[in-house]
Amino acid sequence: MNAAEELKRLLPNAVVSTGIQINKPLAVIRKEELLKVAEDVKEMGFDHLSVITGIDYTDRFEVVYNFFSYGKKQNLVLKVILGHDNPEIDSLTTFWKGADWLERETYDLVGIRFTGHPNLTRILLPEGWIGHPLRKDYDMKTEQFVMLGEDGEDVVSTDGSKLLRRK
Amino acid sequence: MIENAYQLIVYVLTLLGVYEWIYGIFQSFGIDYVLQIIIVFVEIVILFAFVLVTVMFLTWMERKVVAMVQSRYGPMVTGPRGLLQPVMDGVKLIGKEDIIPAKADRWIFTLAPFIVFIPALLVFIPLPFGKSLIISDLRVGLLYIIAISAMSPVALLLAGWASNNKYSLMGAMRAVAQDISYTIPLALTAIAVVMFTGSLSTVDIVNAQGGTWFGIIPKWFIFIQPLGFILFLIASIAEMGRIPFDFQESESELVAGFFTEYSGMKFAMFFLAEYAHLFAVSGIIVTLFLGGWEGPALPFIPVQLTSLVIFLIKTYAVIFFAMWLRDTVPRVRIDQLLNLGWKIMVPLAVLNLLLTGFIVVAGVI
Amino acid sequence: MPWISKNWTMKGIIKGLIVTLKHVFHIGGRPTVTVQYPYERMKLAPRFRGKHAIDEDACIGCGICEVNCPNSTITIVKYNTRWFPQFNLGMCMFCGICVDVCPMNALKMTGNYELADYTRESLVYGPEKLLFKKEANQ
Amino acid sequence: METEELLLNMGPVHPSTHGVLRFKLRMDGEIIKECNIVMGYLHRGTEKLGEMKTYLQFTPYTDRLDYISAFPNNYAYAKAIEELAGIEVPLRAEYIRVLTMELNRIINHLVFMGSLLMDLGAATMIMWGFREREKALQLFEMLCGARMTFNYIKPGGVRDDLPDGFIPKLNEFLKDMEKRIDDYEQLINENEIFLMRMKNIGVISAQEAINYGLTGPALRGSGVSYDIRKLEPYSIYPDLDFKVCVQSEGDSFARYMVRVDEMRESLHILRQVVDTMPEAKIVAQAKYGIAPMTGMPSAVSTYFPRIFAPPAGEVYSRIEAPKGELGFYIVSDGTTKPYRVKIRSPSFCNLTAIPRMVVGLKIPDLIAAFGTIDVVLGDVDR
Repeated sequence: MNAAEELKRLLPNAVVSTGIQINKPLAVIRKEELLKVAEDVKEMGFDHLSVITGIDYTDRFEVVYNFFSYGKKQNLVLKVILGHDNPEIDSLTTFWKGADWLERETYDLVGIRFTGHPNLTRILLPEGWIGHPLRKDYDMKTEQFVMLGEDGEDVVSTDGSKLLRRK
Repeated sequence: MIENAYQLIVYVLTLLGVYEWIYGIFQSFGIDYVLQIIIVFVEIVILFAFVLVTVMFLTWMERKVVAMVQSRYGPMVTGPRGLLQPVMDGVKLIGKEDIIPAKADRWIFTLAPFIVFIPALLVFIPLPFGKSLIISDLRVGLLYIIAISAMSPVALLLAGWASNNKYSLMGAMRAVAQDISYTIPLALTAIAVVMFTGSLSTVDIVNAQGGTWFGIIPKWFIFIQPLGFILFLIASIAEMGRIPFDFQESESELVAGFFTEYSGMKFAMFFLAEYAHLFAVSGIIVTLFLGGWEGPALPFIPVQLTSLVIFLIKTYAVIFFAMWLRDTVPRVRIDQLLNLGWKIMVPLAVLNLLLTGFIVVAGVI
Repeated sequence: MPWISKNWTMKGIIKGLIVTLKHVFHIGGRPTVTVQYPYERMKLAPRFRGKHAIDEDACIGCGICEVNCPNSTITIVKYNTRWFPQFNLGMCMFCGICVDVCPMNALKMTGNYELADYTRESLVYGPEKLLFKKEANQ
Repeated sequence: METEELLLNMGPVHPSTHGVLRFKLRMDGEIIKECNIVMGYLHRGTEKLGEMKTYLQFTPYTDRLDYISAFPNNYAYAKAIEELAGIEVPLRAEYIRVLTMELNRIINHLVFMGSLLMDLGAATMIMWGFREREKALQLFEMLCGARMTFNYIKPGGVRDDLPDGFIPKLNEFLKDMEKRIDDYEQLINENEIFLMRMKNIGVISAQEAINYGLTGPALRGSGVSYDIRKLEPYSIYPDLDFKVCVQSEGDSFARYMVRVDEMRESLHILRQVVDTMPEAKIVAQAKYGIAPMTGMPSAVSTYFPRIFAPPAGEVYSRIEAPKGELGFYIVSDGTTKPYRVKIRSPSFCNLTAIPRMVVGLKIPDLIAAFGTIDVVLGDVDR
């Protein structure tokens, strides 16, 4: 019995389905039960949160968590499916501190809001950037310019006429 | 008896047979003091030129030593083995735009580099480069040197404050804290030397180190005062602000410390002062502990020349050590440095003083 | 001061000083390794990926390199009645994919790496600068 | 006395932030009260680029993530695709891959040592490190024609076989390197000032290190014996004899020592690889992209069409890069371009722990702790 099935046994309500994602047990879970699942996953010994990925499927968002257990030397993949309008999911920062920046990055690039995150701001792009680049409907035609504002913070605008080097 | 550089110039002119003639001309106008002023002026010009050339050479030498340690060649293109590189650097720095930050204190910002440079030059006055090669043999020479070097933190603080930059301010603060905490062990160990000589005059200190024990070991104070020498060396490296104690700049932490905002000629002034200081401090170490210009005299060559060469060899050996150390060790942290200064160096210096007192009173040496 | 009582000999620093001194005097196979670049040059490996070269006889102007270039460096242009690739080296990252995918083995990369220039326009290398004839080269 | 907190901006252009990283520090004199990290100055949108390029075209972009050690990046990407498409790689190719990756690990740690010591004020080490790095870069140049951005390890194999004269030169390098590492250790390992700066600075316990998602040498310095090469063996690592270097203290010095030990371990691996390298069976140069025309797999690459579309699916594949766990999460929808490429870069995740590590320390300690985490900004910002 792999970790995903064990999780289903523990929380039958939370796990929608289980499967295998190329050598790794995969469990698709319900969005509402994420915190409960996370607590159990942590208790099962999955102490390393490898990566959080947000994927835009144009009709839905998927958030994928890859866990690893140093004790059991096992992998576990959790997948949460979100609706396309206003995607929101609970933050896992209380369980894994490493989730902090990974969630911020997912918010920044994919635009998934993590409720309960202590500081959910953009991380790679400057504050005020228009759109989330890794969404499929991101407008790549509009040029955006980052300038240093009066107070030293970044200012984003689509008007590049004030820049020095401009053709 | 020729005692200082003034008399040496007069002596040389007399040898050439022109001194009487020149003196006569000035006397006929009744302004023979003008001649004295001119000779002093010539001395200063010679000293200034010497310091400039030394600084240039030192920058070249530093690069070469670093390069040798790091399996490189260093500057090779301008001049033979890159000897003219410092000249090119000077030309480049003069050509640079002189930037004064908009929110800087203009006057102090401009003044600070000069205030840094003047003490660095003044330190040379009682420094005996060789027998009778001294600008002025002050009776309080050593005190003068320590007092003048203690002036430089003021200038650094002015520079750091006037730049209106947080890094500069922190660099200046560090520089002041460091200089104050290291001047004390420096002075205390110097006093231990003075206890032997009974004189603060640098010439007397050097003369006291003449001769040998058993015909082999030179009577340098390093052999009587090994602890004092080590303390003085460490304290003076800290005073010079070189790695491992280069907190005033500490480029990886504070960008460039107190001269972050300086450019062009003003930056060059700091640079000049730094290397002049390096040479001066090395010279003081040589004077106090390594026998100054004392050494074997050669026949047929004027003793002034041999003593100058001996002094320079010793000084460059100390400078080489400083450069060598710089290429080997990392930087100490500022609080560790202060701990080292106050908790280790000062007690050890006092202990050294105490031991010296016993030795002097017992009259062993 | 427990630290100083343990470390008063400064053994580690002296060890370091010895190693650096060995380097100063080149003791024990520690030579100077710098190459004085503009005056002497290092020998490049035969596989070095520098400026491109197009075999005039082999190239058929098919445009497979144009399609496969990740940075759209390549455009196919007309030159002397035939079609050849033109490289905008300002955009090129010298990955060598164009060489790999060429069905006729017409592309190769030379050892020329001194490609700095003053304008972006002069970084566009047309066929007139890149063509070579295999016979002439051998 | 009235005191005021100092807000200090370290970076984005600062000598010791290894690129364009910005620390926003709230300071009480010299003591750090709070550390905020601002990044993204080198963000090039590599993940978005991955969605727009074909599988083959994306390999050169992976070089530019962690440009100090690009081979592992190449390999991690290639491995993800191979797992996705179920491609078998020739044994000789795997040997060459491991050879390049371990060589790259040595280079990475050399640069790490150099830049760390440079930040601490000892400028000699970086030059010595670069001296040896240069030799390795010449080996890379022989192998694939580029010195830093290789585009060499590709899905299905490697770009080209080893050139003539490569192995003797490599052996020379290995012999030389042994002596050089002795030099480095003699220069700095016992240096009292260095120990004073590194010991008990930036301490992070094993529990916390795992919680913060630290990987690689940063985690092994905290006493977690963890190495993906051992835990989830890939390539030919199961056949090789090597040990995982662990230090238990969790401070800056432990992280430093882990890397020094790892260099020796990598040399050990390289010697085994050279000794047991299988001979090339097919000598004919079946060049990579031309495979469809010749139709023949070579000794170093399998048959792999120019237009390649793996089956639809998702894969997360990770390797032990010199800086930690490097993972590629690739979503394929069955077309020639990946639907989503997510890069789990070790530098980014290891950097998470810095704000926690440095509170209460001084600026010089921040530099020491940050140096031992060993980040490359190309990898952080992607």
